[in-house]
Amino acid sequence: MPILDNLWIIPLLPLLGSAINGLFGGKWPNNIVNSVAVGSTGLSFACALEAVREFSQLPPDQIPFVKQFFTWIAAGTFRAGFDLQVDQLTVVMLLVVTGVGWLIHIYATGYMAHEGGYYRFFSYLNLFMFFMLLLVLAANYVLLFVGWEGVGLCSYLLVGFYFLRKSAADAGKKAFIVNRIGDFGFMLGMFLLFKTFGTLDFVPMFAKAVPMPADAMGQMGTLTVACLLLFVGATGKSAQLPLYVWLPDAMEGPTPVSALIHAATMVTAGVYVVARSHVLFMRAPSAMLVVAIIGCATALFAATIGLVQTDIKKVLAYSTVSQLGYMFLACGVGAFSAGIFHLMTHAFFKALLFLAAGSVIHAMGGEQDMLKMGGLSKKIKWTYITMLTATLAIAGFPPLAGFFSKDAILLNAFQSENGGHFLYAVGLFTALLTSFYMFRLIFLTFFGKQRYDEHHVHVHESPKSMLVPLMILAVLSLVGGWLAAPAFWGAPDYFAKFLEPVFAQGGGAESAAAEAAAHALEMPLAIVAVITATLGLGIAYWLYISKPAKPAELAKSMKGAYTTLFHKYYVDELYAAVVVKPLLWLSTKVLWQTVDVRMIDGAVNGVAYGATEVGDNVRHAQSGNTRSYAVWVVIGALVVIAIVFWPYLKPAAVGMVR
Amino acid sequence: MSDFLAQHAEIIITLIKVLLLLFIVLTVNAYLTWFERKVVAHMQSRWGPHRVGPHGLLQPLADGAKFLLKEDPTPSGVDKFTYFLAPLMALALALTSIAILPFGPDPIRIFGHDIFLGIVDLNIGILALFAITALSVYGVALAGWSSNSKYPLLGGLRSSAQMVSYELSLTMSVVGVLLMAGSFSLRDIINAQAAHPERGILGWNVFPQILGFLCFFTSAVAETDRAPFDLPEAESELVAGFHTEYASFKFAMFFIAEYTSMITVSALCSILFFGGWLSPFPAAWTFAHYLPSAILIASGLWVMWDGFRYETIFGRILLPGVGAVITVIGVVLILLPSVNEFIQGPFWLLGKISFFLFVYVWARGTLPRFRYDQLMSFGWKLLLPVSLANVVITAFVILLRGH
Amino acid sequence: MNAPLVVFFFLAAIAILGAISLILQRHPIHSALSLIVVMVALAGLYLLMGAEFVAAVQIIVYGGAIMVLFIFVIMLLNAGVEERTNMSKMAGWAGLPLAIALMGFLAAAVARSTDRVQAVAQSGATAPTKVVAGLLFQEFVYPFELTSFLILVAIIGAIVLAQREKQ
Amino acid sequence: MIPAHYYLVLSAILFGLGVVAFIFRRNIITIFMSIELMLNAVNLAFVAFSQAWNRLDGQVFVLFVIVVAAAEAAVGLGIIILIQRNRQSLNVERVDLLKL
Repeated sequence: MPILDNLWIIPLLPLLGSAINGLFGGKWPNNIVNSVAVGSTGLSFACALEAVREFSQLPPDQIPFVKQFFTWIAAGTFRAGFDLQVDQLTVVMLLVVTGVGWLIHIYATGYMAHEGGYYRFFSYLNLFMFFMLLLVLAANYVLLFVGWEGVGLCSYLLVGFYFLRKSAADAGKKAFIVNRIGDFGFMLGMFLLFKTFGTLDFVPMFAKAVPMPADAMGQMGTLTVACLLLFVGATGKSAQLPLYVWLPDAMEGPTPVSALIHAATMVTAGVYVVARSHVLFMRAPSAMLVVAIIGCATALFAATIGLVQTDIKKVLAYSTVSQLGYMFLACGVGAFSAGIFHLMTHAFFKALLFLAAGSVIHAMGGEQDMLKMGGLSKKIKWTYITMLTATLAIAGFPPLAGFFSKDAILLNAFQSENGGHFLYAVGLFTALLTSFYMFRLIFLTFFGKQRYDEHHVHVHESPKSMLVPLMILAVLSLVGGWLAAPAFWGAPDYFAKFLEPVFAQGGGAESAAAEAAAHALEMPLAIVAVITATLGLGIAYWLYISKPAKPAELAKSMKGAYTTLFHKYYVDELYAAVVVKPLLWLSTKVLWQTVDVRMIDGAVNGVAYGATEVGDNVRHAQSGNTRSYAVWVVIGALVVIAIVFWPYLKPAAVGMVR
Repeated sequence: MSDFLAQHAEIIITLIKVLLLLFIVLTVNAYLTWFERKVVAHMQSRWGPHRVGPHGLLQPLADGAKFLLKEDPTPSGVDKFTYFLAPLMALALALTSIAILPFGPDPIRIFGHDIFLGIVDLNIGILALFAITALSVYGVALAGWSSNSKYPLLGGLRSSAQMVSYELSLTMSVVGVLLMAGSFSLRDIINAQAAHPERGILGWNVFPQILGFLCFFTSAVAETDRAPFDLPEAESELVAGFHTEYASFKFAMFFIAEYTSMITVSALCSILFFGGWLSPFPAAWTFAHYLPSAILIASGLWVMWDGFRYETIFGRILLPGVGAVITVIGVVLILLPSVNEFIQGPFWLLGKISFFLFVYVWARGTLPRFRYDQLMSFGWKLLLPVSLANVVITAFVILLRGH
Repeated sequence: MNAPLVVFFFLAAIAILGAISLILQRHPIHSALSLIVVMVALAGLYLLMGAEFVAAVQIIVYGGAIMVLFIFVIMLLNAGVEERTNMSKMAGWAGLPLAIALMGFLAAAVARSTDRVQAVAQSGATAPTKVVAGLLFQEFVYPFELTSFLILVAIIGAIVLAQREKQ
Repeated sequence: MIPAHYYLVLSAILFGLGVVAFIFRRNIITIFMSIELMLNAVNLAFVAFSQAWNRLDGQVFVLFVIVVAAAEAAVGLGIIILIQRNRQSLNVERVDLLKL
């Protein structure tokens, strides 16, 4: 098994690409740079495929396949090795990351063609791939955390890619800081886990965890606390309430970045972590409930904001947040495979949406405001078609990907014991909103009369390098869902079956009894979902095609709600008032002007001043005359001898005194 | 009286030996000057000294008398102490170095005392010699400085620099020999060359150590301030160099010191590289032992004949007498085999020494003087590296031979 | 009063007198000469202690090289009698007593601390040079190499120092 | 047989004399010589100890000291030449720029 035995090669390739581009790319022409970047990523994608093939031939007892390469940290009983792990979950993530990542690289070669800092961009992008792969391949929390931090770093670098633009730089910083908060929780979680289990390697830890009794609902046992802490980290990385604020701003980055990092891969890391540590979560029902509620709330919350945004990428950003909310909802109700499945499909269609949006923006020459678009469907046909596919997918029309994944989630939510129906209701409503704002986006962008003037903007279809990935992703989001086709569809749920061995360990996500009920429920719920989606489509059509004047009136009529939504519930302002201002005050007034200037500098300067004084007085001993120095040396020698030889000199000295 | 002799026999014998050696060395020095002048003269197709005595043989005595009787002015402003010290030091050191040389293999028995040829026999002989050579710089340097005159000062500077520089290669070039002998003692070094008596001349160090020999002899010539390295007394530039301000007997001291060190160096050359007192012939050729007598008789007869046809009466009387004495000695040697045996070693050693003395004179008669910078670069950039290379090569060969 | 002791005291006296004259002579050359006397006397002492090789090296290197260098430099710079300046009060009043005290301290310390030395049986045997060489090239080979580097550095340094910088 | 501490005391005295010379001479070259004198005293002590304990390490160390002395002389005399060249004086008391 050439690849499985040297798994390190998969993450290493992008790292190499990054290093090469970062070090030498500055001098090279674009085609060399992007061939290096795309090549390295594609190669690691190929390696991933090969690895999966080899993995599929492993006997079940060898799964999860863990490979220890070297010990990275060893302190007392603590050992964190550079250990990589492959199991079904990893396989899914691996394929998503490398595959989608590769496509986006290809896309970026076209999209970034005319940008400055070409090599820098691809160097960052490859670096991100490296860290992301490290994250999904890691066999222990520490290594995972390395990837976790690394992707955070790359997200910072890439969001702030146009660092000359203040907004971009600020967005980058915001993303980094908000993530910090989450990471803090994550670290605490790790420490607690290590304290509890004495190891941070997945396999032994989960083996220890399985026999442990589950905390009762509402009981704050160790596991619950640990899970909650981990989940804090997840909320940070995956932009859930209350830490979602960085993601919309992160749209300052180039569109491929938004597609790769802020839609397909990085933001799903939180979901991945929750799914990865499902064994713990299964034993902390209250934590699960929190996850479900947070996810559900985020989904609704973000969707509502998405209703009124006019920036095409902002809409997509909020939709991402809400879709992530779906995933967490799934995890929260114990349907991890459904969550992961939605993660995958979402990776397809959301990446597609972003890339298509990017293509639109590219076509509009950088214009992002939907109100200044319209009627583009004829001009950029391919972009339109692909984007429409994606929209249908995310809105949940059969037989596209979104339909299956969202259905699975809703179904599981409906079935879940505590407050399932409520969760289901909210999820359904969110689905309605989703389909509405997505079609609003479509209609505003591609239909209606054009709201830009021909003379400044001349619309043009994007180059092949951008369209091909779009098409591939379109196909994926078209058929990707069939992997998990529900029973009535005839096909068995391959995906769940595939992930079964992983999540079975957690204590059986879907028990056999629930299975039967599920099959009974699937059909009606599916129908309901489709109806909801169609409803959303209808409303959007009514508002933006048949009565284009209506939205403005509506906005006027319910001004309060509209402005609130438009200002995203004033959350940023709230944070600014509650957190940022006091922090600034503390750091400037107290820490800087008092502690630093007065105390620390005062102390340092005082010492320096004292030294000067002493030296000023002592320097007179330095006459510059060698002979005097010689005498000083003699005195020193005398003292030394007197000390060393005292026992021998004592009698003589005493004699002298007498 | 006799018991006093018995008690302090060693000391007395040593004293006698010292006096004897002193006498011999001084005489040899004196006649070395005659020899040098003659040879150089003939090289330049002149007659050289021939007025005082037959073939100017009494010239050295005349010179000695002159040195003793001349006025000895002390220049004003000299540093008295040093001015007097310098020639003394030079002479003393030169003579001391002679005392360390062994002149013959086996001791001679007189009055029941084993008396070996040579004053002391140190087992760090060669080191001691180098030590003395090292000190002999001071004579020149101090003379140059104390004379309080510019030419001597320059001469002193030159010679001290030159001697220090060449001492390095002098010492280094000997290391090869020391490695082969595995000892500092001159006696051991000679015996090491006698390891294979049947080889005779082929056993000498000069063949394996040819590099070492060349370096040694060159730097030895430089060390003794002889032509072509006699810059300290380059008359064309520095009048007479470091001893410009010296007259009469102090000057003679420098002179004697120079010639004595010539003898020492020649002796060292023959001991270190040419098997000292070893005969060049394989040990089996016993008839070679009659070579000394043969040479003595031949030369004696030639001197007699030469005397008979000499112009002056004095010469007609003196030379045949000397010749007769020499011949008789030769005959006696043939008649007393034991004495003949004993004489072999000294004979060969003296023969080699005189050969090297001739080379000295020869070089002086032939070679032009170096320029100062040439001298320095020659010493540092050629001799030193070569001698170092010689050391390395020798060491490797010995290692490979599994010595 | 056996012979070696006589020799010892003789040489010791010469050494001390040489050192004193090093102090008292006003001309550097004379100081150098007296130092040479000291060194030769020390070489004699080494011989007395049976350290032949060290004695020889002492004379060859110290007497033949280092001191020649000194005298050479003195001649080169034509250094005259040193001028009597007294700028260092320190040395003026505290110098002599302190130095004497140091001498006394050292002597006392050494003399009293050598009772252990006495205990060891001393063999007056001469140290065979071969053994010294063995020590030098086997046990102390790294220090030896280091000293060779030191010499190299010193040579380079001397050259750099002495050469006139070109205009 | 001469007791070792005779040599040691002698070396102590020589060392002290070296110190005195160092303090009371003004000529740099002479001061340098006094350093050499001190080194010699130390060498004497080394050899004395090595003879006292029948160990040759002392002698080896003396060799090292001599090497160091040689190196020091080379560099030091170079410096002295420079001083003479730049300040036209060998008197240490005239070379006292290194002060307040």
